[in-house]
Amino acid sequence: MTPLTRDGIAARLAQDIQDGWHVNFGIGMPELVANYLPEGREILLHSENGILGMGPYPDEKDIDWTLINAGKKPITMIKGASLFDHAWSFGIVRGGHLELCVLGGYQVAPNGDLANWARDADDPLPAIGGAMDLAAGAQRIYVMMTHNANNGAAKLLTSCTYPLTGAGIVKKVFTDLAVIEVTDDGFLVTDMIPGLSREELQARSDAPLAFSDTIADLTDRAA
Amino acid sequence: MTPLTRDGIAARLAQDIQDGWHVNFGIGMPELVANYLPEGREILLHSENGILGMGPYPDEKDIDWTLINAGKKPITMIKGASLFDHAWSFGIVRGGHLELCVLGGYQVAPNGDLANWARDADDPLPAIGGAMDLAAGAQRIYVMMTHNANNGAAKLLTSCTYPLTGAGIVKKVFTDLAVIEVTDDGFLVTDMIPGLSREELQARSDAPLAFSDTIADLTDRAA
Amino acid sequence: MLDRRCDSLAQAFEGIGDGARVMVAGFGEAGRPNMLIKALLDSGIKDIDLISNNAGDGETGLAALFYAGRVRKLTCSFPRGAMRELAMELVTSGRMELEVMPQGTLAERIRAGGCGIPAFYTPTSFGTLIAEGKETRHFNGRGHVLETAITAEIGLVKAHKADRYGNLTFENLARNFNPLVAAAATCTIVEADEIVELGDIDPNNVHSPGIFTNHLFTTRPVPEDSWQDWKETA
Amino acid sequence: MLDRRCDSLAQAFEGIGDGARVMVAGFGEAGRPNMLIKALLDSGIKDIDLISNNAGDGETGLAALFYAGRVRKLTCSFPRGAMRELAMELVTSGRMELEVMPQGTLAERIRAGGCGIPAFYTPTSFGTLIAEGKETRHFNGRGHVLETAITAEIGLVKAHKADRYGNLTFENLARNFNPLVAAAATCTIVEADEIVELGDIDPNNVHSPGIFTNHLFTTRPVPEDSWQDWKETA
Repeated sequence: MTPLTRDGIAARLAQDIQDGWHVNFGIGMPELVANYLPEGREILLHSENGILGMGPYPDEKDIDWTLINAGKKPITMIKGASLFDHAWSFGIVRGGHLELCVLGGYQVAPNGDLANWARDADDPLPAIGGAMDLAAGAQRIYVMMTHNANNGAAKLLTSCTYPLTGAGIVKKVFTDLAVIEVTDDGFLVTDMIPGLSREELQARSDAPLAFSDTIADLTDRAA
Repeated sequence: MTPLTRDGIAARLAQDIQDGWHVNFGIGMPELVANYLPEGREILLHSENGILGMGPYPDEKDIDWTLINAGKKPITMIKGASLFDHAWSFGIVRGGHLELCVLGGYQVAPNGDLANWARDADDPLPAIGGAMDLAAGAQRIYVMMTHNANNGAAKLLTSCTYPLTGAGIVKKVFTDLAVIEVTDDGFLVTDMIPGLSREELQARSDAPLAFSDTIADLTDRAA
Repeated sequence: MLDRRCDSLAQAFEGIGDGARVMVAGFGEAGRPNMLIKALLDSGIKDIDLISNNAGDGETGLAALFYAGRVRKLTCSFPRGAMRELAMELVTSGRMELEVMPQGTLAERIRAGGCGIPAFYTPTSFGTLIAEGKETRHFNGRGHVLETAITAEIGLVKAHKADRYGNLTFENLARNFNPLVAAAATCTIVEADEIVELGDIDPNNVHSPGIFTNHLFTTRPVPEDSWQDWKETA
Repeated sequence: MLDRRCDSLAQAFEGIGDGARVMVAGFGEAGRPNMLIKALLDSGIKDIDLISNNAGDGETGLAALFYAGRVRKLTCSFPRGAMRELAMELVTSGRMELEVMPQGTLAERIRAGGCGIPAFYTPTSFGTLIAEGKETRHFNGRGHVLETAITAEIGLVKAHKADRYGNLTFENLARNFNPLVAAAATCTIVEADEIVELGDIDPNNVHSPGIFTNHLFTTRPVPEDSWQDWKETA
């Protein structure tokens, strides 16, 4: 059994992004998804600092520091991009106009709760950024994360123990081991990597998992 | 005694507009003031449908129906004009950014209440437009009106009987007979037309009038 | 492919039933989507819950919706104009409901609808008849009125230039309510003077980003005498 | 004459006392008014009640205000960056108060401040730690949090082009908080890459109308090594 790499998770997630969607990739691991958008689909990338139609990172020589994304990395604009101020940008987010937002995650619960901004409620320097607005506003939230923390701790929990980013907002979780939908009845596994048993996946998860009738091979559609 | 014409009132009022102010002239009589702005003062005109820097009415041949004011009359733009949507336009109004708004009036009370949008609280077709926002938002409200209604009824009342446009917002009233400041102690007359006695002016007003130590000649600074 | 361009005006209104809430942008005739208003008239949709700053003028354009008896409720700031007598008759006979509010409150309620703000406080109208029965509250010693967001199933918008992503620009005072309506409607239908290539609109000067546009048409003039077609079918 | 151009940076900050509430626009380094931040540092104003989305980076620019011990309170969405350790020390030692909120809430609160909206409801943060102790209310079955407007005595803004009326344009993602801060501050001080003639900016593409600008300067680069001048005077 070989868990997916971060790029592998990104490539698999990218398959679930439909033609014509406007999408925000959260800072960090979700940014990788931009590299794997399926050919033939026109997908517009939003960055909450004020752009729709973000293009790939520029060559070093073309860097323009008025063109940065929410992670403060240099970007380019595609033809047909649009720019706006922070109020309109978060109007787009909060108003439910983005078809999808992909966020990283520390913990996800079967009720769709997501914790991804703080491991400690008493952090003297809490850093929220735009994640809570994206969590509250996008039409769909997909979470991209390793199935377990570095110390092996489960991230699919019966309820989140870290402070929430948003309550009841996650639709799908993409990990290095599986794809898990968040349904009214809780977690439903739809894709798994080959060589991993349902029991093993359950053992690596804290919350109970249900399994769909046919489980897709996670590596089939991952890079 | 010759009461001021509408243009005379406009010309007198224009004297009280300072260099550098951003001003909105309400639909109707206040629009005349734009014709009498004192030379040497740079005054920017706002119209609530989305412009700062409105210029004079165009020649017939230059009419462009994307250039209209709040009264739907054709306008021009001065150099240095700016255009914006209705949300920003009323953000400018409500946010207290306009130094002055001049409104017409049916009735004004010594506490600064203004009635200018409806003569009947039960009008089945009430038409508010932008006047209430201007009344609530501009830094100063000057009212421009004839001192008495066509039937002779007083318009300076101890309290307004018509539905209010705004409560406690009028700073000055310019009529065909006088200029009246609204102070914490009520109406204070500062200018009068020659040949009119204080008693006559009081007789034409319902609310009590105080008179400033020196009364200016209203016609001195009117066209 | 992300392409908002459409061919069929009739198709744009498909699936919209009687009683639909429809928001129409424009101020006076500036930025008024007359071709789309005609298509709405032609669609036969009745009992429209109409949101528009003005009630129209003359007997064509927006006013034709009232003459055709299609409007169940009008939400606006200024229900006057040349069809004032008709509006009076519709309202006093109970055939049309009317909700009037200050223009800035209407604009901000639509802006709130597009931006995911369900309610806000405004100083406008505090202490007046308009605020009667509304929830009020003091902030910094000043009275304010609670107002809620307005959204709609359909928004009709008139743009100057557009590209196939739905990015829009507006011309002069024809901007007015247009970007607000574009954002606040679930299905935003746009007519533009001109549809240009991607990249022809400077990203810095897009007035309404494409994400708000659903269907895009090029404006064609509506023959003056066609506005009364409804009379034959009414 | 309506002319916002100024010569003296020191004059722009005259009359501003210790404890002033200062709003600084920009996101990361894009649209960050570094020349004005340096002037604020040079002004010697202490106990600043600072509103800025980020806390700055490195030891220059915004970060220098923290190193110089000038900030009594920071209101932001993301107090990280290269001076994280310093921020941690200032907060845990009680020398600086910190108010952190979601970025969209910060933007909307500033926008509300400029537009005369004293308070609004947002779905963001409902059900989270951030909403604890805040007033909440359900609209359409969904929980929302009441948030109030943010204004400031001073706003520092970085524009691309400006004219003497104070009309501004911004370049690309350097727009961000700039138009919001321009509107929300009582005294808005602007530095622009270029001051152009009246009429050189297309009225359709003004990003911040002149009415929000109080003092206007042309940007001059701040020498890297001058940021630590405060050390000599501290």
